Amino acid sequence: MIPGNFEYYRPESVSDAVKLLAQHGDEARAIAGGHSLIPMMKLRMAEVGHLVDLQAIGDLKGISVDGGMITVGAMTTQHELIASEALAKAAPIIREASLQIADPQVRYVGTIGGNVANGDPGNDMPGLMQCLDATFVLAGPNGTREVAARDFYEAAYFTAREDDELLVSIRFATPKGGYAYEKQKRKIGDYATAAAAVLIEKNAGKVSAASIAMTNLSDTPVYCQEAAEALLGTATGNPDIEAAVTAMKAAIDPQEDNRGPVEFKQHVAGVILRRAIERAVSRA
Amino acid sequence: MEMNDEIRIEAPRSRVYEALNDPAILKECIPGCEELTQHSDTELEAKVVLKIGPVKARFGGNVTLDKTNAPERYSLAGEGSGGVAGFAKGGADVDLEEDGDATVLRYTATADIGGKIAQLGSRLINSTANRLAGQFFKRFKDEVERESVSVDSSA
Amino acid sequence: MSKTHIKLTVNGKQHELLAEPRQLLIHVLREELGLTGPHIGCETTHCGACTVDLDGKSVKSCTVFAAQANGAEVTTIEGLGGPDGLHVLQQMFKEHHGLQCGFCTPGMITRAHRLLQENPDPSEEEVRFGMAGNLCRCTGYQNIVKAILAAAAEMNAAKEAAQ
Amino acid sequence: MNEMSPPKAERAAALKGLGSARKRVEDARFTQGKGNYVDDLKLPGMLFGDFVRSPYAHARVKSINADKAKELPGVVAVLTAEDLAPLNLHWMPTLAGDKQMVLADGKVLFQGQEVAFVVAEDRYIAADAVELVEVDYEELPVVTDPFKAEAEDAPVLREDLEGKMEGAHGPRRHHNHIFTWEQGDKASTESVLGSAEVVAEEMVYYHRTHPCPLETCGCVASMDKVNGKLTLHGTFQAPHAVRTVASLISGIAEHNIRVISPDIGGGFGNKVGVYSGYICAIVASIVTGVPVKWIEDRMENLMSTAFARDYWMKGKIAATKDGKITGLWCHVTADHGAFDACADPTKFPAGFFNICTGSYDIPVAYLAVDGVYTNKAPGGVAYRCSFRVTEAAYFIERMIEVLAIKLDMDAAELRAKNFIKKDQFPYNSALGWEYDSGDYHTAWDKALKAVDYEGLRKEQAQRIEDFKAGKTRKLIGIGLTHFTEIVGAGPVKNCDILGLGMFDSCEIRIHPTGSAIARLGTISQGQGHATTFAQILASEIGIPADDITVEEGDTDTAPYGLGTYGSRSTPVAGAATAMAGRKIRAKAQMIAAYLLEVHDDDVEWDVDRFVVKGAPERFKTMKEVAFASYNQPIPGVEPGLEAVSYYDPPNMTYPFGAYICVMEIDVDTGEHKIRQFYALDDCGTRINPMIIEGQVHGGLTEALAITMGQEIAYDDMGNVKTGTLMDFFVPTSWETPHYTTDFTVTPSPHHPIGAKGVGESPNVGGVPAFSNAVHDAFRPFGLVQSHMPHDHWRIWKIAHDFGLHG
Repeated sequence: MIPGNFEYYRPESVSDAVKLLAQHGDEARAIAGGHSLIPMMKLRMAEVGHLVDLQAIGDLKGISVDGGMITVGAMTTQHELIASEALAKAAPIIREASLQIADPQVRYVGTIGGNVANGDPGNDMPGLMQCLDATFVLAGPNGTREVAARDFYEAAYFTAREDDELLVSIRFATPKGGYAYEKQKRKIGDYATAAAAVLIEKNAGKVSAASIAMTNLSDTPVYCQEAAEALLGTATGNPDIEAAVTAMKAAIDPQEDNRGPVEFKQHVAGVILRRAIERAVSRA
Repeated sequence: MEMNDEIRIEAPRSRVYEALNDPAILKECIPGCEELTQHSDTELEAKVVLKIGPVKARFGGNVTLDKTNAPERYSLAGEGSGGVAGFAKGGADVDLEEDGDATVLRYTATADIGGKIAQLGSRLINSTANRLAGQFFKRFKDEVERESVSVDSSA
Repeated sequence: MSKTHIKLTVNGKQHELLAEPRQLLIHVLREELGLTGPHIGCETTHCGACTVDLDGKSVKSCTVFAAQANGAEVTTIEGLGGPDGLHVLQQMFKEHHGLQCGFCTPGMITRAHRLLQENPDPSEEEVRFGMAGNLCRCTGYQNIVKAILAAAAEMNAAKEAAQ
Repeated sequence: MNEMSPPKAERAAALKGLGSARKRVEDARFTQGKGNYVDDLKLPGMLFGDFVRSPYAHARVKSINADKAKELPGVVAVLTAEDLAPLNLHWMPTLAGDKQMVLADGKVLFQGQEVAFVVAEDRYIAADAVELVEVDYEELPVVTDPFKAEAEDAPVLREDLEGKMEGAHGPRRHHNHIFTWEQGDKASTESVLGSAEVVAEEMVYYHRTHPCPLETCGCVASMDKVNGKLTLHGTFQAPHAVRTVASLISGIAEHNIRVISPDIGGGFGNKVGVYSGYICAIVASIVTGVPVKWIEDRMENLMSTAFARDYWMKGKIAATKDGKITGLWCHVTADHGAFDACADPTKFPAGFFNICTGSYDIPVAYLAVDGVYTNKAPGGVAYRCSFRVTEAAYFIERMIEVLAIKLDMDAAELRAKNFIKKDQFPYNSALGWEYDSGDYHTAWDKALKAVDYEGLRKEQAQRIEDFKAGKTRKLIGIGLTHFTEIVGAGPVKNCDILGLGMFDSCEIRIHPTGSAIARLGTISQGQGHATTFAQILASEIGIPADDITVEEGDTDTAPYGLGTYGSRSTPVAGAATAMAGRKIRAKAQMIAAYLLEVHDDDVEWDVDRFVVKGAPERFKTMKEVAFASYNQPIPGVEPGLEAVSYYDPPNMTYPFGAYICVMEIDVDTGEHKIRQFYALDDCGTRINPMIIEGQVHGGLTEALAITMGQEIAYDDMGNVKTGTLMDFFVPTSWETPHYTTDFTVTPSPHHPIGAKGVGESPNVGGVPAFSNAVHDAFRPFGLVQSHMPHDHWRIWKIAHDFGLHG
């Protein structure tokens, strides 16, 4: 497996990177950790004429937890997300989810930005970001703009990001209450058969806020507002959770692959969500 | 893999049928179509670039139109090779039903993918094929309706 | 396409070479620098046979372009043992029969080395989780895990003795 | 006793001979990254070859246009079948008596089939050139189902065989049929089935999988035109056989071919066959006059270089009401893919599948195997198994469970009731084998006791109650297996490959200072031969194992042998080693007697020395004898101390074992967890317990992989759906459980040191143990048979079908 040839760039600023992307149009691709892109290039499924390596751009790095807001630079690796004590304290769901991505080597290089911007429905971070109601900051030739994670995904590999835009950072409010990232996969290194990100806040024994998003169960991550709403005001008894599961199942659209047929995925999605809710509730 | 849908096009059936046989319109509507050359009344040759995220494959192939039962029915079948990426074959059976001045278009499209794309992308093929089929008919509707409007307004 | 000038510090030694940007780090190490310890097993980042240490991180060098590694410090299995002997991990893999065909071993040991730097006293579960990026077809992992735990104990004992 | 001599036990221990957990001598280089694998080889001027492969599973190749590829700077040649045809190398013989296209000759028959071979200055240019070769295909109907392959209107796959109603193994009844192989007594078996009190019937499928060693296949061919000598380095499990085959098909004299197997990164049967890459690299080197390397990538490996299993096994087992088995009937539909390239001994088109009566005393049996062609990759290699033994073990161990269900009997008890008894050995099976030795009841009782079988059953019963009461969603399965293997192929009278008898060999040279080199016809792929063969020899000739070099894999220096696969190294080459050692000792005895000035018969062997009978203070050590053999003129004895043995085993060996797997299954997600795995192996005399244990761990992990997810799956178009290690399941350290190993020792009566071989037992016994655990968990709900691999969704489906999801 040998990749085709390309021109390589290592810009040191966001604006230089954006310039390169704009200049070469759809012949150019930004590379973060590269662990989705490089295998595709080696398989000669991806044809990239100009590769823009983001590793030298300092502005894309770093994690800040400040006044209820968390900002993560796009080039922050999963390893760094896991290692960050500040993040573990402020948003422990990030560590819980990150540990379930790929394997140790991949987590050293895989970045949060690459994971969310790639648009692969198998990636874990997009669903998690929808659950957290994160905002993606994109830089383009005309400056920066913000897109909500919940509005970002259009189809497999199709996102609101334009070819000449770069994901710079991700921002979300410090989550409150209980959390859980539950994932079923065939083995370490596999994409999810089904995964669920859940946040639940409780007040006087009743759910006061909830957020639910599912991974690899459609051609985009699936933010399940109806499922979350089904939990609001309840004491998360069995029927309440069932109602959320039913709402979630109506929102997903899994496809058959080597992980199993649609019927199986529908079922497992329900089991995984139920477990995630129960665990989040136990932590709320 | 099979895909079905139904769309309503604000144009008379004869116009819709004509458009389905118009290489220029087809070229506009087929996602990623770079070239479409007509070799005979029913034979066309196409060059299509399929771009899905990092995946980019160029397919070259032939399309055959079946004009039996015009203008109620229309079929096309094609196959193309994408070199090392693999190959694709498929087609669409289209029923056109008059609904006043408009036409209801019902299609059943099939697609089969072989080679590397099928091996590696099985988890994404269905949704992508669906999306491409949907995109084609959406564009087709827009194209035909836009033309109809401009034809009407110029008349 | 033009070749790129690449500087690498590998096992403490500086190298400069011209490479096509697309050349993979694993090929540069094996074919340009003659370091054939890291191997190619799967090419899709699943097996870890090509694992090397890149700027203090365990990476799969079949999925890193030479151009990306430009300026980096790389440690391969060849850089682990000293001139006077085997690294403790190498010794323990031998002692506990942690290898059979030997093909995964360099990646395995290189990864274990980094794991023990970050977690000097891991539990069996932590070793199994921390080594899950390296596949072995021969050993069933049981003796690999044993070897790594033994190496950790040995290294900790040596550290204590030194204090 | 001489006061200066250490005691006997101390001297024996110093040898590190049989039974010693000696550390491996190979490890110093492997742990330091100094292994020498084929892709590490870099020869001056070496070119690189890469294949253009078919995306279609069945198509006519209308044209191949390599003009653009040839124009690419750095491309040296592009070979197609047309270029190979004048050399008669566009097809090659397979190990199974069929022939196979080296490069597509007019059509392709499986996805990934080799169509053209590009030779370029490096692998990057070669890969670029592969993309530039234009091939025009015309798609043909695809057959991936072996049952549909034999339909009347099924497309003709092998046009080259059209009209030929006789194949390498007898008559063909259909254009996609390869052979029928029958064993046993059909009439008696059918009569027993017809009148039996109980008959259980089931279809047992053992899915298609792949050995997938971590190192893929490859070679470097180097034709020295000046000397007329071809050197071929490669991943060969049988280097001598490769040399002979290469000579026969290339016409190059055998003495002008040198085949070298360097270190091999795992084989598991994948590296037994001869692949197109080897032939193309040789031709390319002949054409270009420089060395040519070919290394396949992982997708190519999984797609085209061999497969294993793919057996549809229909079984009927007859018994009395109280559980005494009275007969066994089996019909196998064997999917061999596009070419019959199974790696079996010539007279055994279904390998040793006729060991399928297993560990049981079954009075009559009948077996028929039908091989068929489909549009899948060829292969049929023995994936860590001796020629279809793992299929046989899986079949019988499933049939036993199925019978137990039918009889409503405990499966452990049913087994014990039907085991061949210790006093029945040597035992002649109904399907024609003579089991050399065994003591199944002892092993079985030990295993049941070790896991507290009764306690487990009680716990399981409680769990079922809890499950039914809604207290848990996890079931417990207890997977039992008692397997009997047949390894050590094999006696030349009935075992050959392409006419080469399956003996093996060892040549020993003792150096004057008392160290030694032993060369063998086998080749290690991780089994540790350099360690264990030296141990056999140490015990035989009294030279410390540390002073013995073991060398394999170079046909210019090693004696002829048939190689390493089918657990044959210890039973055959190990025996040759012991026998060669005994020849050394016989000569050394004459020398020692001469030096001690006594008659030959008056000295006796004592660990590392010859001692004068009755005068223990008078002795000569082997070290002293070795030196004497090089400097003392001894009347009637030639100088030097060397020996060679070619060993033709009188029988196979029959290792056996009792495995028990305790598995927890989540009925909601189909996930499983191995809570306990107990493996008792009886491989006869144990040479190196450490290495035996390592082999068992590794084999069990492969069995786990195969049983729980590993498969080569195709869609209806013949696309390989499992072409990377994302989808082809190889477990990591995280999914792999801890194993407990144990043993009994029943030495082989005919093997010089009583050893039987162990490398493949854990795969053969592991698969039914894991699978039976899954089945056992659902037995209370009515499950009789469910096909492997038992991945999450298939387990979920069982639960679903039995209404366990409410």
